[in-house]
Order: sequence, then structure tokens, then C-alpha cells
Amino acid sequence: MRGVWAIARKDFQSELRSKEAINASVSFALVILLIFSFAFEPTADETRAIAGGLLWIAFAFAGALILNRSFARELQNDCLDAVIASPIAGWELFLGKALASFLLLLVVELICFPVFSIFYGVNLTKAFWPLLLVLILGTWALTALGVTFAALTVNIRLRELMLPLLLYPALSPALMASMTLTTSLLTAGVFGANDQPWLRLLVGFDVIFTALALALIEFVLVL
Amino acid sequence: MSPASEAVLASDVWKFHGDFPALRGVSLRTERGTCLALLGRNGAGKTTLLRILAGLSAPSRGDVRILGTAPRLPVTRRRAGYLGHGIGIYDELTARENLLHFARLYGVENKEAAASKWLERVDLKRVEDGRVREFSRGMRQRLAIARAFVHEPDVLLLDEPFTSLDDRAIHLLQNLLREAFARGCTAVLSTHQLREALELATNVALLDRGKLKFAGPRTQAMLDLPPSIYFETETEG
Amino acid sequence: MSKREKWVYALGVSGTVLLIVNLYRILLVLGDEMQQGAIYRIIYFHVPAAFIGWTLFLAALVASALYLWKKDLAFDGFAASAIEVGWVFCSINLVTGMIWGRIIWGIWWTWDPRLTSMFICWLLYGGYIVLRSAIDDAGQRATVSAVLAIFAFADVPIVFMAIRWWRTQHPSPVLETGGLAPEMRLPFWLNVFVFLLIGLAITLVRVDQEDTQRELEGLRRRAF
Amino acid sequence: MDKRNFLYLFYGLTLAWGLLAAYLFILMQRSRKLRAEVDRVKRMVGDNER
Repeated sequence: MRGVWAIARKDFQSELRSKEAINASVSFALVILLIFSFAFEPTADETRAIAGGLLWIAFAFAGALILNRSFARELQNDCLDAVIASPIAGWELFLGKALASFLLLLVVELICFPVFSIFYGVNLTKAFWPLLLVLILGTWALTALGVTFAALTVNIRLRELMLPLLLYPALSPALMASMTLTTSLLTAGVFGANDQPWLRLLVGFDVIFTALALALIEFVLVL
Repeated sequence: MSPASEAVLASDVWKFHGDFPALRGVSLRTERGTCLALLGRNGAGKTTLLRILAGLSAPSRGDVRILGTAPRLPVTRRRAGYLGHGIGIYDELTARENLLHFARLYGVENKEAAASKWLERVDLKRVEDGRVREFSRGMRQRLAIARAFVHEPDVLLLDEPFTSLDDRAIHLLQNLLREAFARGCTAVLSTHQLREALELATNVALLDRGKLKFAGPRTQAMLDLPPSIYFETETEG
Repeated sequence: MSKREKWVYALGVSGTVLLIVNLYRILLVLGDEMQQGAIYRIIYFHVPAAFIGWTLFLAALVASALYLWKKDLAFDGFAASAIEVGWVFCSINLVTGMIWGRIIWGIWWTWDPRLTSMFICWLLYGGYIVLRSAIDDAGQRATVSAVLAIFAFADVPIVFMAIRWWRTQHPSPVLETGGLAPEMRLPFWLNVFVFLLIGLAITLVRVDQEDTQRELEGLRRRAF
Repeated sequence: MDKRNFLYLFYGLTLAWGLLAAYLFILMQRSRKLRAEVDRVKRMVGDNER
């Protein structure tokens, strides 16, 4: 576990120092929210019905920028080799990176939330805690898959293009669940009767892909 | 301490890139406290072999032991130091943070003391809080050396350590290595800089197209005329 | 002729012969289905294509896991071939499905659970094929794509489940066709078999190419 | 048989087998190219080793 903290701490620290990914990600998310306002009448009731969808599309697209950086950051000066040669296990490296990316994504999302709430006239305080739960579960799904795929694509040509190409189809069940749950929380303020299976699906997705990533990451790192 | 007397033991190591054999049945053994210079042309398999010894890559066939244990085991990696082609330090962090990070990864007992000690040794103490991004080339290289030594490894695996170094850093590295050998540390280093390497080496191994062409103690003749090793061994083969 | 080539010809020829016999039965002997007319015959090709696609994806999953275990590039070659051929059958399934939908539902595409999940899987395995083309080193390509194949297949059941719940409030345009009539069963399963033979034959051709590719990469490195 | 539906059945089958044929065609091309390339590189390696 010591390695997990060391990696997470280093990643978080160096990102906060350069703010490269986080600035790009926040601005991108805001641009997406702006563009959506062209496509839909922002304050109409129908828009509220798809609010969860809009929000998660913005998060997923903006998140790819942060996830791409998580392993790409180790490329300069061949730091990845130095880290893999050190005595930490593959799963520690994965968890550390995932934890740092997860926190950074949460920061981006928490910045976007109030902006979204103002621009689209959505009340977020009505169901804040359940919303936070969905946010955490959905973001972890995005992180677990995203960091694994970032590790897969880190050494290849077209890295920036490959990650979204692989990530979004694979992520679709988690995105659907997050969108449905967020929408019903934003409209009704509570989980609806049909939401239980979605919540279970999201938790299951998180568990399955975290476990797979932990089990397989060592193969990806040591060729 | 494991009972094995070899620091590095490779038995019949093969590595394939697709169908291409980058290493073809390489067997090596290095006693503790010695320094093995790994020579060979570009593409002879030096880097591949060192990456396998460092646990960065798995051999396709054959077995590797470092200090008696498999390279990929955390126990082994804790006692090995690796310096590859890249310098392996982070530009956004300060010199001190870099060393602390790696000390943390290696589970060094007293991180702060270790970082201070090695910053002192490579003469970067006065810039310890400067970002590496702002460092000159020579300073970065010295920091990289400190990074490889920060956990006091028993086995050092150095890939072309002298190639990108300036004179000052070469001198520093040679001194640090001599000190390390004195306390029983073993080193395997691949190199093109024959003179610098041969001054340090106690043993020499020559790789050619993935095969071990020659392995033996370094002789005075090699030191007198470094390139002669290529001719000598080629006629033998 | 190598042993593999013999198999390719044997599978290909027997598949083609059976296909012609079966096509004759399907097109000229069997009558139209009552509600759908002639178009219903597309299910003889649509459904087997999906079956074979999935069979090949499953085979690729097994081969990928075996590669990670044994590190033998032959498994990687097979996995890559199976996924590529499976993806082609997946495309056939989607295209024939769209044409059937145009007649029966009046629209080319609908975001119905099955269509959507098939489309997502098509994208997922398409990503696998693109990813392979972006990696030069054979060992790295094999490892990375093996891990991706495992992730992709783990995703499939979740995608299916999720899509089934998705947009349940929409009226489903699916016209339930019910079970197959007895006289349609034989040609149907025969066609599944035909597709299996043809799919295997193509996969073998593709495996052969993977071998050649590997030999070529080895030769190229030796040339320098 | 229903004329209109039959036309679409025809389209469907043509597309299905057309796709497969196109894929086979691509495979053949690829095979030919691979073989030519192997021959070329083999000759190159032969020259190198002589």
C-alpha cells in the first residue's frame, strides 16, 4: 500500500504544479456545456430531462484529457522504466495512478457542477448526497477503465486518439447508469423505483473492472 | 542474505521480438563485488539483457537470478538499482522531491536523511528545492545518478551510463561506483565508452547479434588498447 | 500444400456446397412467412452471422488468456484472426438487420436493445483492430491486445444487460417473430453450420497471414 | 412472393455476401502483398549475409 500513496501523491503533486491537464479538462468541459446550449433550449423542462446525459458526456470527454496524462506523464525521461524497476507491484502503480486521476477528475467535476447548475437552471442541492454517490461511482468507473487503457496505449503511436476510441464503447454501460441515475436525481430529487438495478450495475461495473485491471496490469507493464 | 555467491546469474536466456531472437542462449555469472562491462555493437542485445536483469522485461526462455532470487520479486528489486537510457526523473518536481519519491518507492527507512546524503554526494544540495525543469543537462544527469543510488543497492544495472554524461558526471559516477564496489556492490554496465568502462571493469562480456561471444576477466591488454577487445574476440570466435 | 491449406480448402469447399444446397431450399422450396413475406429469409443469414461472430469472439478470449499465460505468439495470431473475422460477421449481422428493419419496422435503424448492444460491440472490437495496427513490436502488440480482448469480452454481458434496461419507457418496435416453424429449423441450423465452416476457413487463412507477418517482421530485423 | 420484399431480400443477401466477398478480396490482396514482401526481404537478407 505504501507504493499506492507514493504514486498517487507524486501524480497529484506534479499535476497541481503544472495544472496542464486540469486546466485543459475544465475548459473543455465548459466548452461542451456551452455547445450543448446551442443544441437544446437550456432552461426548458425537456432539457432537465436529459441533464444527466449532458453532464456525463461533458465529464467523459473532458476526463479523457486527464486520463491520457496519467501514464503519459511518466514518458518524459523514461520515468516509467525507473518506476517499474522499483520494488512496487503493478497493482500498486495502477491504484496509485487511479487514485490521483480520480481525485483530479472529481476536482474538475466539482468545478463544472455549479457552472452547470447556473447555466441550465438545475437545482443540485435538492439531492446533493445521492448525487455525490453517483458522481463517485461513475467517476471511478471512468477512472478504472481509463487508467487501464492509458497504460495499454501509453507506448503506441496515436495515443491521444486511441484512448477515447477504446474507452467510450467499453464504458457505455457505466455511462448509461450514471446518466439515468443523475437525471432521475435532478428531476425527482430521489432515486426512483427503477433506479435500484442501475445502481447495482454501476457498482458491479466498478468492482469487475477494478478487479480485472488489478489482475492484468502486471502483464501490460512487464513485456 | 541468500547463500548464492553469484550476484547476477543468467542461464540460457532467450528473448524473442516476434520471430526475431534478440538474445540467443546467453549465460552469464558475476561474482559479488565485481564489475562486468557488457560490450557489443548496436542491436547486439545489451539493452535487452539489462532490461531483463532489471525485471523490466521477461525472458522468453531461460532463467535469471539476481542475488539468488528472480528479478521481478520486490525483494530483489529493492536491492537492485537501474539506470536506463532515460534519466528517469520528473521535471515538475524539485531535486529533493524526486529523491524522496524514489526513496519512498524503494521503502528506504530514513528518506530525508538518504535524500540529503545523496544530494550532498552529487553536489546538488544548494539547488535541492529547484525544479528539475530549470536544471542544466549536467545537473540532471547527476541527479539521475543519485536517484539510482538513493536506496544503496547491492546490484547496479547501468545501461550506457557514460554516454550522455559530461566529464564531471563521469568522474563522479566512477568514484561512486568504486566506493560501491568497496562495500561489496556488484555492477553490470553496458557501454560504448570503452576506456571509462574498462578502467572500472573486472570482467568483460561481448555480445554479438544476441549471442555471448566472449566472457572473461579484463586483461591489461584491453586497457592498453581498448578497441582490441573487438578484434581479439572476433578472431577467437 | 500445407496441412492448414488443405483444411482451408476442405472447409471452404464443403461450406460452399452446403450453402448452395441450402440457398436452393431457402429461396425456392420454402414458402413465404405469413406476416413478413419474402424478407423473413434474411434471418437465415442474419442470426447465424451473429452466432459465428460471437463464437469467434469467445475463441479469441480463450486464445488471449492463453497467450498471457504461455506467451506463445501463435495464440496471439489466432486471437487477432478470430476477432477480425468475427468483426466481419458482426458487420454482416448489422447490415442484414438494417435491411430487415427497413421492411418490417419502416426504418433503417432503431436504438433497440439488441441493435445498440451489437453496435457497441462492433465499435469495441473495431477499436481492437485499430489498436493492433498502431503497435509495431510483436510482443507488445500481443500483450496489449490480449488484455484488451479480455476487457472487451468482460464488457459484453454488462452492455447487454444495461441496454435492455435503457429507455424502457420507449415503445419497443420489435415485432416478436416467435419460434421457428418446424420446416424452417433444418435450413436454419444448416446455415449456422455453413457459416461456421466458412468462418473457420477464413480464420485459418487469416492465421496463415499472421504467421507470414511474424516471419516477415523477424526477417526485417535480421536484415539490419 | 411479395415483389417489394423480394427486392430487399435481394439487397440484403447481396450485401451480406458482398461484404464477405470484399473481405476475402482484401485478404487475398494482403496475402499477395505479404508474400511479395517476404520474398523481397529474404533476398535482402541473403545479400546481407553473403
